[in-house]
Amino acid sequence: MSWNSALPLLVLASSLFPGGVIFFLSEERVVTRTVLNLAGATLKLLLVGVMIWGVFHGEPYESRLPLLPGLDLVLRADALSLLFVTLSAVLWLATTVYAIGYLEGSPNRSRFFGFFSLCVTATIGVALSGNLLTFLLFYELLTLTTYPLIVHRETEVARRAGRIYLTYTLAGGALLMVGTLWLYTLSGTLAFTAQGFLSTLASSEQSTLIMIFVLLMMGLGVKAALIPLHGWLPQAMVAPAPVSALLHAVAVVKAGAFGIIRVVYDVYGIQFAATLGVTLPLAVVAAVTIIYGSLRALFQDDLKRRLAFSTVSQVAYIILGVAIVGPIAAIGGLVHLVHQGVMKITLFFCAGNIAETLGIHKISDMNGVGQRLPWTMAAFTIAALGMIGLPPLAGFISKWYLGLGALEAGQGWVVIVLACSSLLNAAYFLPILYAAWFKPPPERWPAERSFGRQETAWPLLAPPLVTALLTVVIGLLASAPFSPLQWVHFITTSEYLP
Amino acid sequence: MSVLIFSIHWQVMVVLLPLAGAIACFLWPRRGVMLALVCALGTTLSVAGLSWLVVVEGAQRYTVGGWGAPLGIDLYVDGLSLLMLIVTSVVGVAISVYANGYFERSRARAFWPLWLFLWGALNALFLSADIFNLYITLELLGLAAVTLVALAKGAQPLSSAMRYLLVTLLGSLLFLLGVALLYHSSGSVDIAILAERLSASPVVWIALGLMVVGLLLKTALFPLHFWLPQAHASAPAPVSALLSALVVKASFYILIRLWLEIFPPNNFVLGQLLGLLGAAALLWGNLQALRQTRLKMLIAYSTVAQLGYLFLAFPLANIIGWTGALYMLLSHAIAKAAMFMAAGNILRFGGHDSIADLDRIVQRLPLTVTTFALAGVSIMGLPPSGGFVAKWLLLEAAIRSAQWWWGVVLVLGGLLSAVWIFKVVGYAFTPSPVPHEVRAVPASMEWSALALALTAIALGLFSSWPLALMMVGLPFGEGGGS
Amino acid sequence: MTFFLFFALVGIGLFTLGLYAVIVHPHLLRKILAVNVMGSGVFLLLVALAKRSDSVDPVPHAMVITGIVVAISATALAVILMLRVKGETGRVKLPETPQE
Amino acid sequence: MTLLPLIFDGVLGFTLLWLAWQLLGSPDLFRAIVLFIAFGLLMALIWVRLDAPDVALAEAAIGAGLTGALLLAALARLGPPSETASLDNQGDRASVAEGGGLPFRRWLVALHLVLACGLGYAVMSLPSAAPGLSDAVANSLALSGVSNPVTAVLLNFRAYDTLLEMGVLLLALLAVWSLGSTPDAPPDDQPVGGVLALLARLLTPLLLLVAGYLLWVGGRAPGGAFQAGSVLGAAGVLLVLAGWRLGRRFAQLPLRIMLVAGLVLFMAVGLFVMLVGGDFLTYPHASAGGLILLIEAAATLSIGMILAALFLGIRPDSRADQ
Amino acid sequence: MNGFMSTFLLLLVPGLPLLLALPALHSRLRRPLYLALLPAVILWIVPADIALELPWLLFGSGVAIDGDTRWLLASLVLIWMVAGFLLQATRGTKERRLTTFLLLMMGGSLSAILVTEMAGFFACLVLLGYAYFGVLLTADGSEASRPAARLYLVLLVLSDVLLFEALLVTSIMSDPPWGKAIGEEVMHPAAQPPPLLFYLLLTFVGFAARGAVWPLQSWLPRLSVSPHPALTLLLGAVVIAIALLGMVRWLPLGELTSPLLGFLIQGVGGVALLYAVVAGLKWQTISATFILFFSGLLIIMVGVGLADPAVWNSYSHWGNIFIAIIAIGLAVLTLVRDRLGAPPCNAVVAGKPAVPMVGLLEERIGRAIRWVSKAGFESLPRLRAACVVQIVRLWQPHQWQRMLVRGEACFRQWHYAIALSLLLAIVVVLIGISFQDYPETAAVQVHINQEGVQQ
Repeated sequence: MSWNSALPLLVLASSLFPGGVIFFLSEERVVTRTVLNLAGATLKLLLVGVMIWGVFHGEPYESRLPLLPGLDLVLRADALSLLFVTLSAVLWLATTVYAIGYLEGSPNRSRFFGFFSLCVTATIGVALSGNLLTFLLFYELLTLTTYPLIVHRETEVARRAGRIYLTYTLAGGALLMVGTLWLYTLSGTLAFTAQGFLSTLASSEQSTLIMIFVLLMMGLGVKAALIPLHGWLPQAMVAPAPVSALLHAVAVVKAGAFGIIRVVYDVYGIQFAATLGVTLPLAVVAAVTIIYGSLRALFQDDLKRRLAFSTVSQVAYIILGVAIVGPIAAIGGLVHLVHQGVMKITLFFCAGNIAETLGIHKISDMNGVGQRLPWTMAAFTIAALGMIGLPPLAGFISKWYLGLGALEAGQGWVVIVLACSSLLNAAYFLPILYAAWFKPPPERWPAERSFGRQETAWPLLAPPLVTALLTVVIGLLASAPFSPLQWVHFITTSEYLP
Repeated sequence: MSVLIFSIHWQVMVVLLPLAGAIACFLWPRRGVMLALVCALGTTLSVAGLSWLVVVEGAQRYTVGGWGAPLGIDLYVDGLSLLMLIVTSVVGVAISVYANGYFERSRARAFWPLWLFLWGALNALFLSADIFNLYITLELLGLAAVTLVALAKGAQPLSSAMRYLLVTLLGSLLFLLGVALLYHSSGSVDIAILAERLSASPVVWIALGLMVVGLLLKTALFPLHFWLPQAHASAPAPVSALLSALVVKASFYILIRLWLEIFPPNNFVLGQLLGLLGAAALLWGNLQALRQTRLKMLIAYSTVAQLGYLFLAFPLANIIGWTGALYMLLSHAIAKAAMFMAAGNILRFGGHDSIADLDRIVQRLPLTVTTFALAGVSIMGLPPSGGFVAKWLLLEAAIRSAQWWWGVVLVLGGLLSAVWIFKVVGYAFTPSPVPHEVRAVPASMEWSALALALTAIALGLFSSWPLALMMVGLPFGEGGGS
Repeated sequence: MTFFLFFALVGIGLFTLGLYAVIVHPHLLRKILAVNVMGSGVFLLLVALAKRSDSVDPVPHAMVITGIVVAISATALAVILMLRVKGETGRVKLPETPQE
Repeated sequence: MTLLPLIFDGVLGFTLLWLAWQLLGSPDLFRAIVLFIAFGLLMALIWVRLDAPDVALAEAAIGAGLTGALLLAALARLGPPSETASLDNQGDRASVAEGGGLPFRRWLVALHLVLACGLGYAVMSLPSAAPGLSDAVANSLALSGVSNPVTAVLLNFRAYDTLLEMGVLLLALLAVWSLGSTPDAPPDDQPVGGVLALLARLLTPLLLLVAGYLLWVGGRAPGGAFQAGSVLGAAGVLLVLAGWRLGRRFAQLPLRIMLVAGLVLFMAVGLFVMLVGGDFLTYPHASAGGLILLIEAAATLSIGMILAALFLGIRPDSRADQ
Repeated sequence: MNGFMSTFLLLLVPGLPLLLALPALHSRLRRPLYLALLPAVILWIVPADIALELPWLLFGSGVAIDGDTRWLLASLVLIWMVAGFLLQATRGTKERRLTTFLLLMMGGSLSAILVTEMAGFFACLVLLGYAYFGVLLTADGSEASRPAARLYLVLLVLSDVLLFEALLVTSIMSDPPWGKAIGEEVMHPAAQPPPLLFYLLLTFVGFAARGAVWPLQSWLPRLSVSPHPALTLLLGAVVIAIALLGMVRWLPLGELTSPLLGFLIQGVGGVALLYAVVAGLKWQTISATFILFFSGLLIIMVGVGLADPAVWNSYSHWGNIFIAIIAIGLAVLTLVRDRLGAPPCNAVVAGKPAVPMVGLLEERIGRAIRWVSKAGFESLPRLRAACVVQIVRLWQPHQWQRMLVRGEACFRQWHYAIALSLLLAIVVVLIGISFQDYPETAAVQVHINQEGVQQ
């Protein structure tokens, strides 16, 4: 097996192996576990770095295993998958550090970290899959590996959330499977190819293809939390903060969004999808999701729930960008995949810090938090402002390209949606900032933990600071080489230029 | 080496070794464990040898007694029967290891010879190409299975065993009546010759109808499943495992054999009927499973449900459908055995298997819970697992033959089974409030179950080999019923 | 109508009677008897039809002998099971309602 | 065509059906079993009428004799007949009530009528000339080593069936033993005196002789291992009834070896001929007769022992264990 | 001075204040405000034109200094010095945070002057706006001024959105919007640039909201009577001045004409002037009046320029100077007012025009939100929850359960079960006999394509 074909497998193994080993570690072996986790995450980052360099220079990375007759399990690194892989790898490292600090002293840590690593493995698999079957495989694996993380708290509420999560995702998975299979019986292949592989089919199959598209979108839309399939996401907020962070920023919702990107670009092909007339309804659904998610977020008092609804809204940006048929909007959507990830994970880290250090879960209790946790709230502020789309932060870049792309594609209504969403974002984020910074703190916090001179433990503080910094940097240096924006530009060029 | 492999009559070894082992265990009960394990190993090796032979040289017909059909009895191995033999070996070895830890001495003395008899009967059944011989193997199988069920203590196992015995006798008699009619209308009991000589006439249909219903009784297809849940649930854990994994599959194997070989073609409506019953089994079994309060009962009902999947191949009736059903059989056998073993571990550990109280024990048996979950993945048909491959193939067959309604049933069944699996698995994530008395579970029991569960998962990743094996000798030849 | 056909029909009658008895009689011993009667019916059918040709066909005979031996094995098992059921439950019939 | 055999057959057949009806419907279980034995004997007559003397022998010995004895013993163990009978009757009525009462029974009868008609139609529609295997058997009989075609089929042409069937027998014994003694087994240690003991003492040698004869003659005429074995088994049953028990020394391994001897020898011969260079159970034509006799001898012994042991119902060494 | 040094200096002008905004840094320095101004002062003194391209957004961004901006920079530096001087007095617990916000604001304002393109300017504007909001609330935490501050925030957000849209529109109008990397063939022929009027309107309203131009001025008077004269100064001379500067820079004055809008804007300016004169002549709010007055003047100028490019071209460079003069004038005014010692400021009286309105607005918004939440958006999940409850009710108790139990009990009855099997046998036989050899029954299977599995 050559290096090129082994590399995708190695990338998978770098989290699968630690995950497998961690399951068998006893609860007390904190050091071994930490070292394993961090070593895996670092190794993965290095390998991904190598792969980025290679893909940029046209190296093919592909691993194949026979899975079903005529269908292989294909792991392939192309520009699009690397976008997601890199995001996952970077944020996994951050989240691992955070989780180590967050779960200090709580029970069942081996189980947690084991499933955590498996979850990342599944995410990487989703990103690297080279055909729809492989995608389906890892997509379902992701469902299975995140379930233990959601119910990790072992409370009745958590198990209820787990059940709801499973109800949605398993049903979605089934739909996805049916769609995939149907597609396979029509086309005989499932391999992701630039410009799609369906445009050669007879025109009599068009109505079938539309139906399959609907099936696939329903299957993927569950994880991407499109309206009306988003119900599991706010429920899943009972999970520990690192899990919420990972779920919302990287793994689950992004897997769904990524799948939609794959289906639209590499299965149907954007031009063919536009010919079929399926993109406009998708865009409308995404737009409705954006507005609805923001509106719901406005009425939440629980911080994590508000963030969850914000995720519902924000992930739809990605889909909107894909569904507006045009290169610029595509850039906006794809780059939002990364930008939203970085910003949202920061927000969740901070929410976790606030809950962990001060015992605050409700926004109405957050008065004056900024004075007690200035660094955390600074990170939160940056990410929140980024979410609103203020320049020069990351969110601005995405919104900018989305708006530009929409205008360029002649779909002015999207700009209005974006404007409304920005206003709503401001409406639900700014009051938090206002309360945290400018309102007087209460006499005492609900459940304060002391960390000496620092405001909180450093593993809890460092990750959000780093990701907040990243939010600024990828916004400010958006057109530097190897920035997400440049990389997405690279991807879009290959999709739109035959 | 290869000379040796081709000169040994593996077919005979496959049947005789377990029988000889049973006799040996009967003669020297104190050495039972050792003898049984050696025998299990030997049988597995023979099956391996046979597979090699078949893979290299294609389907094999073996004339016992040198007379050949119609006078004598033939043994026939093709991909279909070989696959069944392999499943039996895989599950058999695991069950042997598991049972070693499970039974105390007095019951082990009874268990080993019975189990080896059952194994021998299974192997003989899968090899046989003669319907009267099939009747005898069915009886051998049935009696061994009934006795094994009755090995458990208490009133419930005994009455379930009694019911099971009556059902299996009835089934055999119906089958035998069919055999009699077929013999008298064609003058042979060899399947291949029957296939040549029979044409669709009322006699043949009456005979086939009797045989089908006899086999359905033994396979416990809805609505004839009434005996299964209690028998499987009340048997000792290794016995439950092998009943669910293998015994019900044996009669299904005969059914599939008959359907493929001697049923008149164009029996589309009958296929739809069987498919309908299968679909009903799938839904009914899963719904009943949801309702259960005892773990083993739940798993037993899930067997009822999963058997429904197998029957969905009949209406689809194309190669993909058959392959899918067989793959389902394969993965269900392995996963369900693992699941019953896990349930056995839980039962032994906590002394009960009431689902609502599982939270007290599940956390201390992480391996067992893992086993249950992995087996559950396969049973739900989530990737990567054998169940997924099977469901994929069945669904593909449904779509390709434009019978989408079976696809709907398939998907629905998978979702329903997910509900009860996660109902159980959910208890793994409950803090255990009350420490209580526990009985240690030997490592061999936990690991053998886990090994099976992992095999079920691996079936999803390495499906090409079993799929290729099934095709040896083209058992589904010209596309089954189409 | 030739006499072997008559016996074959008698065999069918026995089978049907036995089946009916298996269904309606709850007592286990009677069920065992009924199954035996059913078996006899099948055997009768098997042998009677073999008389159709002039020369005697020995194969069904051999089959029936085998069948008889199988039947007594099954009966022995059934009897012992029945006794055990009686010992455990005190009744000689199957519990009809599900025990949960 | 004479009328007499026809009337005889008719009477035979209808009596059989009537017996079956009676035995299945009689409220008294003891009477039912006695009728069942009569039923078996009548069956034996019919077998003879159908030119199946081998079957008739087997039926008489096993179907009527041993099964009847087994059932009678079981009935005895079930407890006082009056109680079981009343329980049985109650059960009957209860069952009918549970099953939806008369309408259900009506449906059931209709269903059975349909079944019977269907089967009757099937039988009647069979071609009048049987496409059986009699010619094939006749052609190969010379090579089989025996001249009784039934024995040839049983022990040569379809010997594999017979091998498995002996497995079934052994399995039944295993099953009966492993299910152990019933809690309310009657005390069987009391010496049985009187007529029974005398009968046993007288009959046993005779039965042994008959068994030996049947075994020996089986190659050429009706008879053979199963018939001989069942006679042997009958002798064993008699002895058991008379209170005779195996000595402790023999009840262990030696007994078990005897029980499996038939099957083991059968398998050994089958494998041995493989070494000589044939398929499993392919006897060389020259030595076929001898080999069959050898197998039959061992099988007779085992079958007899097993049948007797089945009747006894518990492991003979179980008392030794306790 | 070599290129590198000048580049570095240019970046340091906004960079140093932003860097010093970190509390950990500026709390250790004596006079961080002046220190942060240092690069700007140096840049002002060094007489060289410098330009720099930055990799921001795909078309890049830039900062530069040339003749006009030098003037503006000078005045801004001056104002910041004055502000720093005025703020010397402030000491206390809030000082550190105030300094942070001030420095952020300073960074924003300085870079706003230096950036050369619209997106960059927008970014600086945003930083400036939000930082000023922080300054407001930190320095003047009185409950009275908070509603006005919130109103300012709302207008800020609205203005941001409007300007963002304007930015998009201009970007789409200047084709191709982002280089030639992706060929024109995939560009949508249907892409019609929105009308110019749209853009002009967006821009004008956006900046008007920030610049407190007449109809949107209600927050201004209240905020300009803050106890800190420096805040008033910063509000007028930095926040509003830069907003007006933005308006002048963004509107295509002297290039395109829009007589209608020009006339409209002139009208607005006129009204603003009148309003300032009539309503605003009070000593407490003298600076607000001043601001309103001069911004009104500027608006008229802009309106004229928009109506007739020729006029604008003739005095275009006066625009910047005019703004600089307003700023400096305001600085002087504030200083004077501070030195003269204003009469005791009656917050309540002064706040009269603002507070009720803000209160009313907020109350209305709150009521609307409550109403909406009752009627609309909460009802959807509630509906769904109701459905779920219905389904659960259907599922959980009795009906289904009972059916399952009864069905299973029925199947388990021995006589039913065996009779059923008998029935099944009959059905199978009947089906077998009646449907055999009808080729059309197999017609459904024609679709079967077996090639998929053969391999």
